[in-house]
This record gives sequence, C-alpha cells and structure tokens, in this order.
Amino acid sequence: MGEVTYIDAIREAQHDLLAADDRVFIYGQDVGHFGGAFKATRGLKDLFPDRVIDSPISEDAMIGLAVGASIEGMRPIIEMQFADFSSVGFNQIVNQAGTHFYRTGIPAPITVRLPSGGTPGSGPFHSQMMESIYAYYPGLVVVTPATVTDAYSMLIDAVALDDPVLYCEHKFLYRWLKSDQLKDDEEHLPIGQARIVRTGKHASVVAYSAMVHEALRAADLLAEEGWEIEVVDLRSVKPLDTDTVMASVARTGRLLAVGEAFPWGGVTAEIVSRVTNDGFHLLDAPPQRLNSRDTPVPYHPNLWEAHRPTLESISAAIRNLLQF
Amino acid sequence: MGEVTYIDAIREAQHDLLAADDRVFIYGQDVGHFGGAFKATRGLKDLFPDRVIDSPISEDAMIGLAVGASIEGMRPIIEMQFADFSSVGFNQIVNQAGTHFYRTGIPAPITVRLPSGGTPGSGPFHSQMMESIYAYYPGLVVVTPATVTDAYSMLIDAVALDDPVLYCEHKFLYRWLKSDQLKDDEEHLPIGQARIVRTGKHASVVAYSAMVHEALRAADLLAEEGWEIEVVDLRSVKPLDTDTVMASVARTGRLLAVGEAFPWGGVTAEIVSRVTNDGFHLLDAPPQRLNSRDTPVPYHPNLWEAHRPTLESISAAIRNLLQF
Amino acid sequence: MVTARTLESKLASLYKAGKIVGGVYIGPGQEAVSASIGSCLTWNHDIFGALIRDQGGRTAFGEPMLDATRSYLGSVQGPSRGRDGNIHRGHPTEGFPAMISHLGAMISVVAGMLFARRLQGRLDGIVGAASVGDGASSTGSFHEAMNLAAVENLPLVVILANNQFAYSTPTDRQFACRSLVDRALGYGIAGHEVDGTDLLASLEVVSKAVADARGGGGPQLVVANLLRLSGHGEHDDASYVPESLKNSPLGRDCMAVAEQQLLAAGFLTEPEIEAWKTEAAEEVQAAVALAQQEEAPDPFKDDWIVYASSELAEES
Amino acid sequence: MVTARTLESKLASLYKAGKIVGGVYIGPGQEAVSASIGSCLTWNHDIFGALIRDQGGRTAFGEPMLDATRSYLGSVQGPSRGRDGNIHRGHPTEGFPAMISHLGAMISVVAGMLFARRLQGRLDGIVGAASVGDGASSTGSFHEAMNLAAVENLPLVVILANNQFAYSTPTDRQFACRSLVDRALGYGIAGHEVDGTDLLASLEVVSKAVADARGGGGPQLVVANLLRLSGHGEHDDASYVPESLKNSPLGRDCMAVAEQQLLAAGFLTEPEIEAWKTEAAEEVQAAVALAQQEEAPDPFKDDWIVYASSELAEES
Ligand SMILES: Cc1ncc(C[n+]2csc(CCOP(=O)(O)OP(=O)(O)O)c2C)c(N)n1
Ligand SMILES: Cc1ncc(C[n+]2csc(CCOP(=O)(O)OP(=O)(O)O)c2C)c(N)n1
Ligand SMILES: [Mg+2]
Ligand SMILES: [Mg+2]
Repeated sequence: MGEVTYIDAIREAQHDLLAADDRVFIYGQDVGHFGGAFKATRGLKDLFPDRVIDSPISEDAMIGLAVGASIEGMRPIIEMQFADFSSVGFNQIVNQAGTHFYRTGIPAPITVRLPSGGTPGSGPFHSQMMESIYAYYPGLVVVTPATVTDAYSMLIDAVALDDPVLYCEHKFLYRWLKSDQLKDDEEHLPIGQARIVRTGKHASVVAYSAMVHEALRAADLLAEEGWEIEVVDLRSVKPLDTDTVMASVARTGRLLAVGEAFPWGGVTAEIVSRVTNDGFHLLDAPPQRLNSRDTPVPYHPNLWEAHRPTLESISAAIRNLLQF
Repeated sequence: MGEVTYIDAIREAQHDLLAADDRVFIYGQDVGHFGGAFKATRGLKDLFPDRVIDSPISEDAMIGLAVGASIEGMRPIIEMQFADFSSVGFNQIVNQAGTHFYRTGIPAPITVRLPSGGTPGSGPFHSQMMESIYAYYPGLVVVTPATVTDAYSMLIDAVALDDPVLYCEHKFLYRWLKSDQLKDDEEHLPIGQARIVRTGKHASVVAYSAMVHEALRAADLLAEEGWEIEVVDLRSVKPLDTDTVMASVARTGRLLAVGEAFPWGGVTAEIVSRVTNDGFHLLDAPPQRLNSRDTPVPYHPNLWEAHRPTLESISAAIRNLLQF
Repeated sequence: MVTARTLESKLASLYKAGKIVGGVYIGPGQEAVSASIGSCLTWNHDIFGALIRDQGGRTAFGEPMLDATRSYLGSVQGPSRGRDGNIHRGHPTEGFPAMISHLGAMISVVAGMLFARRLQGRLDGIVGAASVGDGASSTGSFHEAMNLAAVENLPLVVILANNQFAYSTPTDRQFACRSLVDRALGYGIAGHEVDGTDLLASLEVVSKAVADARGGGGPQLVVANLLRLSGHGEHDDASYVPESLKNSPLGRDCMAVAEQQLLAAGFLTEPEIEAWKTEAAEEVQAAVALAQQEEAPDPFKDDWIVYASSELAEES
Repeated sequence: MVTARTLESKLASLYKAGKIVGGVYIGPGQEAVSASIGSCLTWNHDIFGALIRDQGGRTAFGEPMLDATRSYLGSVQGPSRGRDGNIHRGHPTEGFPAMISHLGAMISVVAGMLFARRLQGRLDGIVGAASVGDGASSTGSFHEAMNLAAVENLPLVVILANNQFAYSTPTDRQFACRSLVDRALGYGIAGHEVDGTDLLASLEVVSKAVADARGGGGPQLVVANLLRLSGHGEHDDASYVPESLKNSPLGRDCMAVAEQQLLAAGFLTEPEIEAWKTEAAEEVQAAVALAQQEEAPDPFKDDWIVYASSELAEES
C-alpha cells in the first residue's frame, strides 16, 4: 500500500487536465477555495483561478451550462456534491447532453463527477449508486473506476472523450484506497474495456467500483479453501465490455455479478442477460447476481452493512455458485 | 373490437375514482376544462370542479404537492403531460415519494400517470418509456397496462394502493385499442400479477404495454407455421411476477423478453436474469431479449419503425429462439 | 416577419392536408417580438436559443428556410437527418442551439455558451438570447438559469413572450405576480416590458436590452405581452381563448399593426408590402417544393450511432 | 432556544468524541429566527417543514427531544428506526414532515399538505411554514414551490435564513439581487426582511407573517439576515468565514442579544436565565443518557419492507 489515495488521483487528474488544456474548467458547489466537499479540487483554484468556479446550488443549470460550454469547444468538468443530487440535474444529463450528438451531429463532451456509493452513517440521500440510471439512456458513457490508477487515467480519458461521461467515483474508496503510483502506463486500458484483476478457473465474479475490492477479498478467502476465483473489474458500465466478461465465463463456466446498487435491473441484470444471451453454452451453473437490498440505503451502520454486499455475502454467493 | 378505447378506460377510471372517493383529486397541466392533452380528463372538471385542477408547469412541485397531500390523507393523481417530462419531477418521485414510507412509516399514496411510448413523428422527447428508471428505485410501484380493462382496473387499483404508483399508459394504445367492455371482473388481477394472454408450448414471449399486442400478432403469424407461442403480459414491472413468468418458461423451455424501451438494463434484463437465476434448468435455449435500439427515439416514422420492436423483428427473434 | 408568417401559414395548411411529419407549432402574433430579437443578433457571432413560436426570429437571425421545410416535411437532408423534427432544429456551432422540449432547459445552455466564450476571451460585444413563454417561467430550469446568469453576469437577453396561455392554461393558473417582469428584481437583473403587438415598440425595447447586455449591463429580461393567435399546435382549435381577450388590445395582430405603422411612418408603401409578400410566398413555395422532392430517411442508411467517439459503439 | 442551543452544543461535543452516528449539522446563530417560527405554530394543528438549522424551531414547535438524541445516537427507537438519520426526522401525520436532503424539495410538500387541508375543508386558521437557506433559493425546487403556492394562494410562510454561506459558498456566488426578499414581488406574495440576530425583531416580523397567512393573506416570504456561527457541519472549521463578517452586526450571537433584550425589558432576570439553562442542560443530559442506553437497530429484526402494502413485498 502506497501513499497515493483514490481522491488524490482524482485531484491530480483534474490538476493535470487544467494544466494541459485551456478548454478544461471545473464548475461545482464549493469547488473553489474550499476545494470541494471531499477536497477533490484542493488548491486548484489558486493555480487556475478562472477555471475552477463555485456554482450556485442549481444542478439543472450547472449541466445546462456545461452542455452549452461544450458546444463552444470547452471541456467542462461538473462536480456534483453527491451523486444523489444529480437527480435534480437528471433531465439535462439524459435529455440535453445524452441526445445532443445524435440529434445535431455536434458533440457535447462534458464530464460529470458523481461522488457515489455508501459509507456508514450517510443514509438514503448521500449514498446512492446512479450508474444504472444513466447507463439506461442512449448517448451517455458511464465509468466506475475501482483503483487509484484508474481513478486517474479514466478521468483523463473521460475529459478527452467527445461524449458526455458520468464519472462515478466511490466515496468509500476516497481515502481508504491507496497505491504507490498515480498512473500505470503499462496497465492503461481505454474506456470501454474491462480488466481481469485476478485470474482463476472455478468461477468469474464480475464487479465494479468499490465492490471489486470486496470481490477480491472474497476470492482471497475462497483461495484458502482451494478455489480459484477470477475477478473482473468492469471499469465502465456503458459501454460494457461483453467480450472480456464472456471470455472469463468461457474459462470458468460460472458467473456471479456483484453490484452495490439497488437490485432491480441495472448493471448486474445487464451482465447476466448478455452472458446468457450469447454465452449460454459456456455456463455450467445458473448465473447469479448480488446487489444491495431493495430499500433506500439505510443510515445506521448496522443496517447499512446488511444492505449492501459484503465479504460474507459475496463469499456465500460464490460458494453457492460453486455447488452447482 | 368494441367501442371502449384505452383512453376512455383511463378517463372512466378517473371519473369513477373521483365519484367514489372524496380523497381523490387530479392535478396536472391542462387537465381542467381542456380535458388534458390526450383528453384523459375530458368533462371531469365540470363534474368535480374542486378536484380537477390545472397546474403550473412545475413537475417537481407537482409531485411534491402530491406527496404532501397524500400524507394528509388524500389520493392525488398527477398527470404528466408526457412521461418524458417526468424527468424534471424525477427527484421528487424517486427520493421524496419512493423513500417516504421506508423512512417514516407513513404511506405516501400518490399515482403519477405517465403517457408513455412512441407514436410516429413524436421524436426523442415525446416518446420515452420510463418504467425501468422508476422500477430501479425502491419503494415505487410501476404498472404498465396493455388492455382496455387493465387500463381501467389498474388505475382504480393504483389509487387504492398505499404506495406511490407510476402508471405507465401507452399513447399508441389510446385510440387504437378498443374493447367492448370497460371492466372485466372475472379476469381481474391485482397489481403485481402477470397474465398469460395466450397459451402455447413452444416458447414464452414476455412483454408489457404496447408490445403485448405486437407479441400477439407475432404469435398469430407463427401459429400459421405450426408454432404455439405463449404470451405473458407482465402488467406490472415492479413488483414483477416472477412466478407466472417462471411457470410459463417451465412449460415452454424458451424465453423471449420484449420491451419498447432502451436496451441497456431495464425490464427485459431483469426478466432474463430472474429466469436464468432461478429457472436455469428449465431453459432449453438461451433466453433472448428484444428492445428498442440504443439511440434516442427518432422522429421520422421511417426511423421510428426501425427503432422499436415490430411484428417482423419479434417474429424473427422467436424463429431464432425456436431454432436452438 | 412576413416570411415567417407566410412560411407558417403554409406549414399549417400542409398540416391540415396531412403532409407534415409530426405536429406543427407556430407563432402568429409573436412575429414582432421574435423578429425583433432575431434582427438584433448576428448569425455565427451572437447566440440565439429559439423556441417553438420563433419562426420570426429564426428567419431574422438567418436560419435557412430549407431547415424548416426539410424538418417538417421529413427530408433526410434536414439539419437532424430525420432524427429530430420540426422545431428542434439548430446549428449549434453557429450560435444556434437545437432546443429540447423540456421547457426552460435551453436558457442555461445559452448561458453556458456565453460562459465558454468569456473563458476563451471572445465574449466582447457578444449577446446570447433565449426565448421562453409564460408557462416556461414556472419551471425550475428557468429559475436556475436566470439566477446563474445573473451570478455570472452574462450578456444574456431572455425574451419572455407572455401570450396569455400555456397550451390551454391561462396566466392566473401560472403565476400570481402583477407582471413576470417583476421577476427581474429578484434576480438582480434589468427588466423591460413591452406591448408585443407593437413592432416599433418591440424593436425599441429589445434593441435597448440587447445593447445594454452587449455593453456589459448583464442579463436582461424582456417581457412582451401579446396573445397567441393560433392554437397551441395546429391540432388545437384554441376554443378556450375568450372572445374578450381576442378583442382586447392584446389580441391585435402584430402583422397588421406593423403594416399600419410602417405605412404611416412612410417607411414602406402598399405596393412594396405586396411585393414583399409575393416574394415571401415564392420563397416558401420553392423551399417546400425542394424539401418535398428530397428523400426521406432510410433506416438502412442511417448509421444508428449515438456516440461521437464511434469506437465506443456497441453492436445493437 | 436555550434548549436548542444546549442540545446542539452537546451533540457537537458528542460528535467530537466520536459518539454520533453520521454527521452533525447545527444552527447556532439561527435560534432566534427558528424559535420564532416554531413558537408561532401549534403542533398537530399547523405544519412545519424544518431543515438542518432548525433545532430552535423544532423544540419550540414541540418535537420531543428524544427524537433528536435517538436519531443522532443511533437508537432503534428513533422516529425512523435507524433507517434515516440525524436531521431527517419528523412526524408527518402531526404536521411535521421528515425532510429529504435535496434542497428546496420540502416547500412543495408543505404546500401539498395545505392544499389537502383546503380540499378537506379544514384549512381555516392553519399555517404551514417551511425553512430554507440562501443556497436553497437557487434551486429549481424552491422556485416551483414558491410559485405554485402563490398560484394556489396557500397560507405558507417560507422562512429564508440568509446565513451568508451555503457550505463555503458566499452569497455573491449564490444570487445577484439586493436581497432575496426581492423575490417575493416576482411571485406576487408578501415579503418581509428582518435582522435575524435580534430575537424581538424576529418574533415580531415572523408573527406578523404568520398572522397574515392565517388571515388569508397568502404566502409570505420572510428573509432573516444573520451569520452561521458554526461550520456547515461539525466536520467543517469554517475558516473561510472572514473576520470582518464575524465582527459585523450580522455576526452577533442571537442568544447573547436575546439575553440582553430580555433582561433589559425586564422579562427575565439573570437567575431565571441561569435556571433555564440548568434545566435545559438536565433535560438534554437525560435525553442523551436514555438514547445511549437504547438498542441500536438490528438488521435481523428490521423487516426490510419498503412498501406500505406489504403484500407487494418480494423476497430479497
Ligand atoms: C417541463 C415540461 N413540461 C411540460 C411540457 C409540455 N408543454 C409543451 S409546450 C407547453 C405550454 C408552454 O407554454 P408557454 O411556455 O407559455 O409557451 P407557449 O406555448 O405559450 O409559447 C407545455 C405544457 C414541456 N414541454 N416541458
Ligand atoms: C439539490 C442539492 N444540492 C446540493 C446539496 C448539498 N448541500 C447540502 S447543504 C448545502 C448548502 C446549503 O446552503 P443553504 O441553503 O444556504 O443552507 P445553510 O446550510 O446555510 O443553512 C449543500 C450545497 C443538497 N443538499 N441538495
Ligand atoms: Mg404561453
Ligand atoms: Mg446558508
């Protein structure tokens, strides 16, 4: 474990983007001298005073502004204070940004940063995973970095992309996840490609964002029992890299899709459907899903831990899958 | 074919609700003397002047108002002029209405009517299917009536329910679909139960809303070739009646899930995942999905017809499924 | 505005003849205001976020007439290739964003275009205008964008055409203030009110607002009072509009008023006006005829690609 | 307000001691305004949509103190059984809705509660109040609800505490008008402005606004100017608040001002105030102690049911 945290990576990526490209600016609540609610923009206002700007509390207008600016050739990064509050910018994201290129042939390259996911004591409105909502809509790219180096490089790549990107960063990983490097040029993958983060032969666990780490811990645990579990980090949920997932399932014959999001529809359903649709013959057991429970994210840590998948529930699901 | 249209059924249900229950009121743009953009409230303002009310163009506040009124014991029906515009009431629907009972123990029984789905020439912002977006969120009930009698009885049942209901009515069915009766007490099913609308033994097509009729036409076509296709009308997408779907697949061994919505995630992915998860052994062929294309709904009828599933594409998908 | 009225009348009759793809939403009665803003702006220099009643402004701003006829008649050569229709057309990189339907949503887009130009150092002398209706003023989107533009002190002119109705809904179900111009104070921006049936008055007030914005005076709200002289769309007979309103000064047709004004002031003669109308009719006829000959979109030729970064496209 | 200040100080120190589940957001400096509105309303008769800085108003309105301590200390006996936390508590069927976090979203809920009562014929003499901050005034939700309440002419009193900051954001990045009270005109409702550091002034202005609403005067907007005397939350040292602002009249502590006012007017004596504080401290201590003894939520005992119609529950 090194010294570079996940939130450092987000901050550094934004620094490097601002330094390298005049078209980049950051607009969001408290992103200026305060450095943002999570300090993802710490110090950037001093360095780039005109391009790191505190916004009013107007998520709809913030996204509208970004789309307008992108049409004029800028590369805005919009920080939502929490992913949950993007619900009031929802229309501009899905209907304005998402449809723009299709309707006009003119790209709308905006990046919306969504501090996502649960931490204990955060409750129903500061814990949501929104990747599935945005992935549903045509025209949006939705990425979910799980590592420090991906947090860095996927933000760089997101801003470079000519399409609107929802960059779903996981709050639980902000300070908990550390690495000894910021970038990893050798391991760099473009947006749209998944990564096999652990190879195995008995089952494939497909996860994304913070759940990649829970899946890895479960794989460690099962390794002690002699099982070799392959773990796939999706990295981007739209586009979704069916090929890598399918190749993994071809090797293992077994699939568990894990997400921290609500259980109806969403990423895990999409994965399972794609695999059964095109790779039915590869499967030695019914593909399984594990998501959070179908209630709002509870506030109390006791309930929160029982709401989302954990080391225990993932391990149990894998064992169950291996029994077929 | 009778004389009662699908839109008549919606209008009659609202009439009967207002007449039977003082707690019911209708709030929406142009729902008053004008009778609503689709005439779903025609004449109701004259009969119930205090309880059929024109709203300002404020979808967020309309839903907030409904939640407040429901807490005080009312049973509001909110008409969105088009489902697509609920995107600006999205936050109040998913975060205010959807979480209310869970957080407080107090029900928030609101019904939001969403005129949904495509008609030729309506384009990206007057054609959307939003059931998957709302079904993702805990606490919401999402219904998708496909018949005249369901349009009537599910609206009655939605308003009776103690939970917030998204009532997704399909605009294409409004005047096209006719029946000789408004209600069918014998065939009445509660919200949450699917219906087998055609029995068969070679494959199950699971559909909802307008696609039920396309699926039935495809089943007719295939019957000429000797295939007996079972068609399941989901009726409600959340809760989703896994039992009925599973029983059907148990009989046929083959599944095609059809929806008019965007292809990523959503109803068809949820169905396929549930069936493969619990009914893998029942399947004689890989379960298939058919959705619209992954672009905004195009405006021109030529493109629109190639965007959503049709008799031809459903029949082709069934044939493909039968070949396994 | 003569051209706009002529074009829209033609579109309305094509609609009645079943020749139009989709609905038709026109702006008779609003040409004076719309043309005023359009004519104060320069194509590919200023920015104009036009809405459904803005044929007058679109034409004056410089939108090619073929954009309209191709959109309405479903030609694949229209600006959106049949993917979007009728009024949702634009040339975003020439200062003419393509509206979405959600009311109020375009104001912040125009604000963002201006904001970008400031960052790029090319805002000097630029104005961005956005149109809205009385109904749109009730949206959260409107409010957020107005306030944001005020905070950012952008050269944004918002033209609010209070045409007394939002679809069938009269203004007393839409707002409770004396006039929507009173909102300006609450945003800390300049407010202007004008009789929108009066071309000369409209031109004067709109020009002043545009000049003030250009001169660094920050956002401007112009409220123009008038009456929608058509249905909400051509499918709507507008029978809910009371006769008293039609016969009131608000119900005057700005075209008739303008004709009289121009004749009285000696700016134009009757024959000149007639010639103008004939010319417009011919232009419209030609644009309709051309669009009608063109091919409709073909689903097998459309690439169905939704991403600008085409490497992201998945098969579908 | 003494009770509120005492309770919140205790919560803040419990937070520092790591005893609190989740964050702590308190309202020092806002008690005068908040208690003013709370004390003008009657529990289970009027309606109060309180927000994060409203401990003063919550207590005055009649919220049981145990609701607070149970929420913050994670007792399963709290109003939401651990499902939601700290400030999101309420008793919706007793006129006390439970806030969601999205700023501005509760105003329309309060409006809807009033609207229901009118339909039910029990609105007479009722008032609904909703609190917001300067930052919340930039949300579309705020605007839509204010306008809707004006159109429906509801007896809604909106208390806007302009505490100079939204988190770290100063007001000049939030709005460009002279005062947010200028928004009232644009909604066609009554506006009031008051020095929120002054208890007597606050009581007077808030009482008048409530009386006017009760008397059929329609919605009222009260803007109270003051300074947030804490961080945004207890995790925030608020080092961005300039000394000049702290030392300005806005930076006065309403508690100190109130003490002086009450003493000067002879309403209270020093010993009475001391007795009051002691009593509050004891009450707080008892409520904290009780909540601390209570059990935390147990995931195996929670039913995890999200539907009121329990027949709809699917296994999960
Ligand atoms: C957010 C939203 N809600 C509803 C609609 C449906 N709608 C389209 S136009 C219209 C009326 C608009 O009235 P106004 O803003 O006064 O403009 P006008 O049509 O009078 O020019 C409505 C309700 C919409 N487009 N967007
Ligand atoms: C729609 C929305 N966006 C962002 C936030 C995050 N947030 C919580 S409180 C806050 C500042 C609120 O400022 P203000 O309304 O002035 O109230 P104060 O905290 O000063 O009392 C912000 C930005 C939110 N809750 N809701
Ligand atoms: Mg209007
Ligand atoms: Mg504040």
